[in-house]
Amino acid sequence: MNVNNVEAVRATLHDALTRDERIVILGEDVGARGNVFLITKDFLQEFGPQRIVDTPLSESAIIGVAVGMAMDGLRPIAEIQFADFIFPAFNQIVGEAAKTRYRSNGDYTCPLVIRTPYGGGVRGALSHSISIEALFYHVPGLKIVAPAFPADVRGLLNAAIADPDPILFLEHKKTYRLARTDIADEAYTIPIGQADIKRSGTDLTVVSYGYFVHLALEAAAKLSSEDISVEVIDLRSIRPMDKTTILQSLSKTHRLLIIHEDHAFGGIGAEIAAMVASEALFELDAPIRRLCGPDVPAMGYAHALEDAYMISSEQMATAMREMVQF
Amino acid sequence: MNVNNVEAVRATLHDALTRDERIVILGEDVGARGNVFLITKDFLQEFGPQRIVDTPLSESAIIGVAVGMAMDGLRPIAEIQFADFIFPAFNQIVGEAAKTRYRSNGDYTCPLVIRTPYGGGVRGALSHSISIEALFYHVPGLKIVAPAFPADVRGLLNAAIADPDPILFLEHKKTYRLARTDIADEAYTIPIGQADIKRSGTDLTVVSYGYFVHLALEAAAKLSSEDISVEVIDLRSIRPMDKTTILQSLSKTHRLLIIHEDHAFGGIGAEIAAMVASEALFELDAPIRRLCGPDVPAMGYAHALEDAYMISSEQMATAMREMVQF
Amino acid sequence: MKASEQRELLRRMLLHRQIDTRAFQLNRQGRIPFALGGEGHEAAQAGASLAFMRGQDVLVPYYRDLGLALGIGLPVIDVFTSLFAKKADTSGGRQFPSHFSNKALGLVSISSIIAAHVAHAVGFGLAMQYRKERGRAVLCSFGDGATSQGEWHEALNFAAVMQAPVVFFCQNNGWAISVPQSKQMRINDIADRAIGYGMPGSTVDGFDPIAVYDAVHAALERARNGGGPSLIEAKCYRFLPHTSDDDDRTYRQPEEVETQRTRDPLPTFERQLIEKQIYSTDEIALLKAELYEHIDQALEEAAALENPSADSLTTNVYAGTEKAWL
Amino acid sequence: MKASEQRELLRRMLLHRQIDTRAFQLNRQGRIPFALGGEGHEAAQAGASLAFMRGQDVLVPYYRDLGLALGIGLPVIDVFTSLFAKKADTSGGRQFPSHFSNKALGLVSISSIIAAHVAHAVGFGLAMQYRKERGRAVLCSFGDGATSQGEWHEALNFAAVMQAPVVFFCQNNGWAISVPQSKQMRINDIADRAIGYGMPGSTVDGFDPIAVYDAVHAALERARNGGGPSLIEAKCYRFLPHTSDDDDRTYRQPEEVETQRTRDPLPTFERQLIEKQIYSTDEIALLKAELYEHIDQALEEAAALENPSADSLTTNVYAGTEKAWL
Ligand SMILES: Cc1ncc(C[n+]2csc(CCOP(=O)(O)OP(=O)(O)O)c2C)c(N)n1
Ligand SMILES: Cc1ncc(C[n+]2csc(CCOP(=O)(O)OP(=O)(O)O)c2C)c(N)n1
Ligand SMILES: [Mg+2]
Ligand SMILES: [Mg+2]
Repeated sequence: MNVNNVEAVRATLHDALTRDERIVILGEDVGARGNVFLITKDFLQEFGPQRIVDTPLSESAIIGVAVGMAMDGLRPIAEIQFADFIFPAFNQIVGEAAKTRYRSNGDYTCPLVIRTPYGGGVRGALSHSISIEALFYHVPGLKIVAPAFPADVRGLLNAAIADPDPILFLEHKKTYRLARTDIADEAYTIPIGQADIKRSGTDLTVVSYGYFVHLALEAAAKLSSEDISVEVIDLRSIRPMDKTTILQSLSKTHRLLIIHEDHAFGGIGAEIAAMVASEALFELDAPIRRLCGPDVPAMGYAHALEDAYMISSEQMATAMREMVQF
Repeated sequence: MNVNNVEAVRATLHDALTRDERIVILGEDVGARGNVFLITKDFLQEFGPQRIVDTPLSESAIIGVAVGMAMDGLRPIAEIQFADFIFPAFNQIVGEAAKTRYRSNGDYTCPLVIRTPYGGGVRGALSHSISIEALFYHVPGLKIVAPAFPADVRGLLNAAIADPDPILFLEHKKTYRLARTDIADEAYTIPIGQADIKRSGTDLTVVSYGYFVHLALEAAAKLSSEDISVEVIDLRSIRPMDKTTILQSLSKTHRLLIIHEDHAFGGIGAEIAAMVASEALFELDAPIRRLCGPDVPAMGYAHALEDAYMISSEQMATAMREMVQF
Repeated sequence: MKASEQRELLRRMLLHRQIDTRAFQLNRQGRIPFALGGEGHEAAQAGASLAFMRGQDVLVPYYRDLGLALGIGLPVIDVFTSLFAKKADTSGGRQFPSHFSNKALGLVSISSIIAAHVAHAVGFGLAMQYRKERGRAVLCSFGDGATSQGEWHEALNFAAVMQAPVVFFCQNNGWAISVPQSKQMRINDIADRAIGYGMPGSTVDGFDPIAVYDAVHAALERARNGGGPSLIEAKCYRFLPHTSDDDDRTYRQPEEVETQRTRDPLPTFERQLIEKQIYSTDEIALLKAELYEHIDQALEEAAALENPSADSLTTNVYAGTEKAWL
Repeated sequence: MKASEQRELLRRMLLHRQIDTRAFQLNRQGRIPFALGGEGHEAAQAGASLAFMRGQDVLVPYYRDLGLALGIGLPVIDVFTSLFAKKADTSGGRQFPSHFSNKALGLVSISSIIAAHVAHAVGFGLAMQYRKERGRAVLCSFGDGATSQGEWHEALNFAAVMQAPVVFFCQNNGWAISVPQSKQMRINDIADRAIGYGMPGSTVDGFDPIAVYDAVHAALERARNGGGPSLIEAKCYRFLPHTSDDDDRTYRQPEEVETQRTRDPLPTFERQLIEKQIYSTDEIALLKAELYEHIDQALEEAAALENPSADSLTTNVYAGTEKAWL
């Protein structure tokens, strides 16, 4: 099929609903409205209100109810309309879903997928632009994926649905309609925890995820004309994370640039840098650099504020150049 | 005064209530019960129910109401009975308190102190042992302090109360009655964001905070008899964090060991290691090492599980030895 | 009600309606990316705002409260600086339109997170109570969907226990985006929820500005005089899609909207004032023209103003210029 | 009610009481660090548990529900493996006592976070509804304090909208640790909250096991037959301090407790059964002795069991053995 990310999510959910009776989708406006990005459009008619559940406006209950369903053998896929609205459900995700298996010593489990659109660059202003991954990735018991390309979206969503543990499935809004590609029709899976080298190179390793992988690839392509060879790793999974791919790349390039939209302090890049500083310190020919979102509470609505927040592929190229010249 | 940490908090709150009419304490069981650790014992009688507010059992409202009070000029000090119960208030802390100043462009501010006991080693089992700092330290707009000694507790609590922005004030339960020391009677402050060298040394820099600073100091003392000179930095503040003290120490020792009770992945040590790998990579004579809590959802109740979770000063000493011998 | 007050009600309703119309025009013209209207809410908001005592009361609104904000004194130009995300916007161009902040007017800054503001209103009320400021009260507004949120419940319970001077004002327009009231709750009258908190609750016709004024006025008066909180439900309707991004034909029949339109409070109230000989048809036409002129000027004036600069990205994070790493 | 059922009620109440007594003894003897009792709740729990259909219904309890757990079939030894934090404990020694998990019995694992479990109960109920399992229902239990939580509200509203087969069972003992009902809410009957959700609500004497049985039985039957959720409030009292860590003399008059003790449901119910000639004094004495014997055996058997090993720290985090870094 030839799809963009919205369509990849939609098609994968559709297949799953058709395949597996245990799957139930619940969230705000997922029914008649078909989700605000039309991801579940027409599902209500096809699968009925028992499986496509328009919930009351209560995120904590959406997740809490889904946790109960999951403990009882269903396979709920809960939607949080925008990642910015997930905080009221923090207790259910971090305190309950992620601890169910551990606290019952394996008696109860929580096979739950939580889908939510995140990220900026779409004029979403202060409350429709957030990156939430770093607020959750510290939590044992939870898994987090953040694919950015249609093929990865499909493979990882299938893996998430099949997974016996709770998973946060992050969809970057800016990638929703960014590009269309051909992907396989079957319900293939991509293992959670495997990064993907989206471009090979020898001079510098760039690690990123989400929308910024697209921009990093643009920058890397530009630099190839300057004879700079950049390897771009798309993490795809945030937790668990793929150590091997990063370390193998570094043993070739000896330089690491981490790029993400979310702010640096305590962000995903912090853990990557720390891991490398512990496991491959003497491989490094240059200090590790993080090129990340600014240390401010939110993305602004005005063009200037949004642009100042998002990192452009030019800025990425500059950082790459600097790293190689170090 | 000669006090332990419980008494330091209590005395400092008492002074503040006496000094500043804008201060109001609110939380569960802070009134007649005087808090579960007796920190606010007798405050109700002295200051009355308008200032020592026993709230309904609703953490989100405790913080939300305090946010409103703070926006309107009061200086609320909100208590979350145990850090494990803070998640229902996550939205109010991260989504509201931390963003108030930014989203109103400085028109409204949120001078709010949130006190909460955290940490393990006290037979608190799965739900009275959590470390929460890494779930909050990524949040711009918020400050976090975690002092471990009576003098720091007093100085930083005074600073937190005087601060015009929201602050998470973390009190490690295991340090509450650990030791008594003489501290000044005046309402002195310690600047938020300053680490403290609790022991000077030349061979290795250990960075820690909370209860584990006590254990790290024990380990360091032991090692001095083996002619190993360990510098122990007590972070005290988690956000903002003190770069200078860490880097200066490393320029002397060239070896960094980070120790904390909270799990490693995405924890406080990740950011410290990342900062060093970026700013002082070539200072390092050994890989950075993190000695942290295990990657499991919670501390167990059984002795064996609690012991296996907490890191002993012997284990710390071993890691220090290994680092120096690297 | 005095004739002058009735005239004022109509003026507020017309102003609200006309600005909404202009905002959606601007959106269709591509001059602004986003508009959010309150058609159908004008009577409720005009009535409630007339009961608000300027210089005394505090308003904690929600995003659909343009009419309330204008009614308590927000200058029209602030609406357009907000729509255009100008530097002069009360959030500095950070927030979506209609998230105003004006401390001098008693207009409190809100986020877009549904129901997160309700506890803040209680905090404002308790601050008034604490300072013994009799004669002041807080008006807190929200939609029907908001009452499903846990934070809403906690705030109302808290207010009831403390007898906070807060009037909770629900504009029940029957929809929360695509979710009709019947899927949001299993009751007809949201006012019935007051019973569970032990506070007075009442339902009024939200299309009748005088009825709304009477109910809100009485409730505010009670609150101002130490009589505690209450809940008022104004039944109205949302004539427009949820926002300019929404297509309401996906979830409700155009006939439903048309039927409701026949009850449009604007022509109805105009007719009533003409019947009561409070206004003549010509006077109303003149008033509309004046308002149009006023709005037009404000719009163009705002459009010509400066955009925020990229530098402002990092201001008002904290009181000082702290960064995460000091 | 049949005589045999009345005898069973008394047996359950006595068993509950005796185990509590032993737990507090063990605590005073220093054999366990923590005990948590339900004295005053025996009648409510015996009555409710008798209405539970083993093999059909599901129980989502809270931490004070020892009597309910025993009543639905939890073996006595599991209580002591929990108190002693043994390997055989249903949480593997991870949780505080009385946080049981037994999927086979329909006993759901809970956390200690107040009200977090209520939405789970709704999820279980909806899973039954989805699978069209008529004849099954969920019993969800909590205290008076829990009803202040937002999560409680969201769950009840959700259940009402979806007509989930759940009976919400509130054991109102008048206290939430030190906070009396009057500071927790401004209503006398928690059952009144049902009005705001559009579900039946009723208050029963929680000291009368037959009355509780009748109410819960009727409500469960309604739920089992597609009649939707309801809320039952059983008014009881907490004779003991909140837990073994609590000193209730700091916040309530011993006279209040003594007065309530005169209504103690155990001697009262014994007397009733003797009056009704369902039991003789001697038979009751014999029953008590048998129970004592049974408990004593279970206690010593549990005490002799293995402790958890340190290895079990890292089991049951995920289905597999994933770590954060793969
Ligand atoms: C916590 C949260 N969840 C979801 C949303 C998305 N959302 C924005 S408005 C809205 C509907 C609100 O309905 P209601 O409270 O009735 O107000 P109305 O828009 O009808 O005036 C939703 C679901 C949000 N902003 N915040
Ligand atoms: C979210 C949360 N906040 C606070 C606590 C601490 N706490 C434990 S029990 C309790 C009181 C509960 O009262 P109630 O619901 O009436 O039950 P009871 O103990 O009286 O049976 C409190 C405040 C907690 N466990 N979880
Ligand atoms: Mg609405
Ligand atoms: Mg209670």
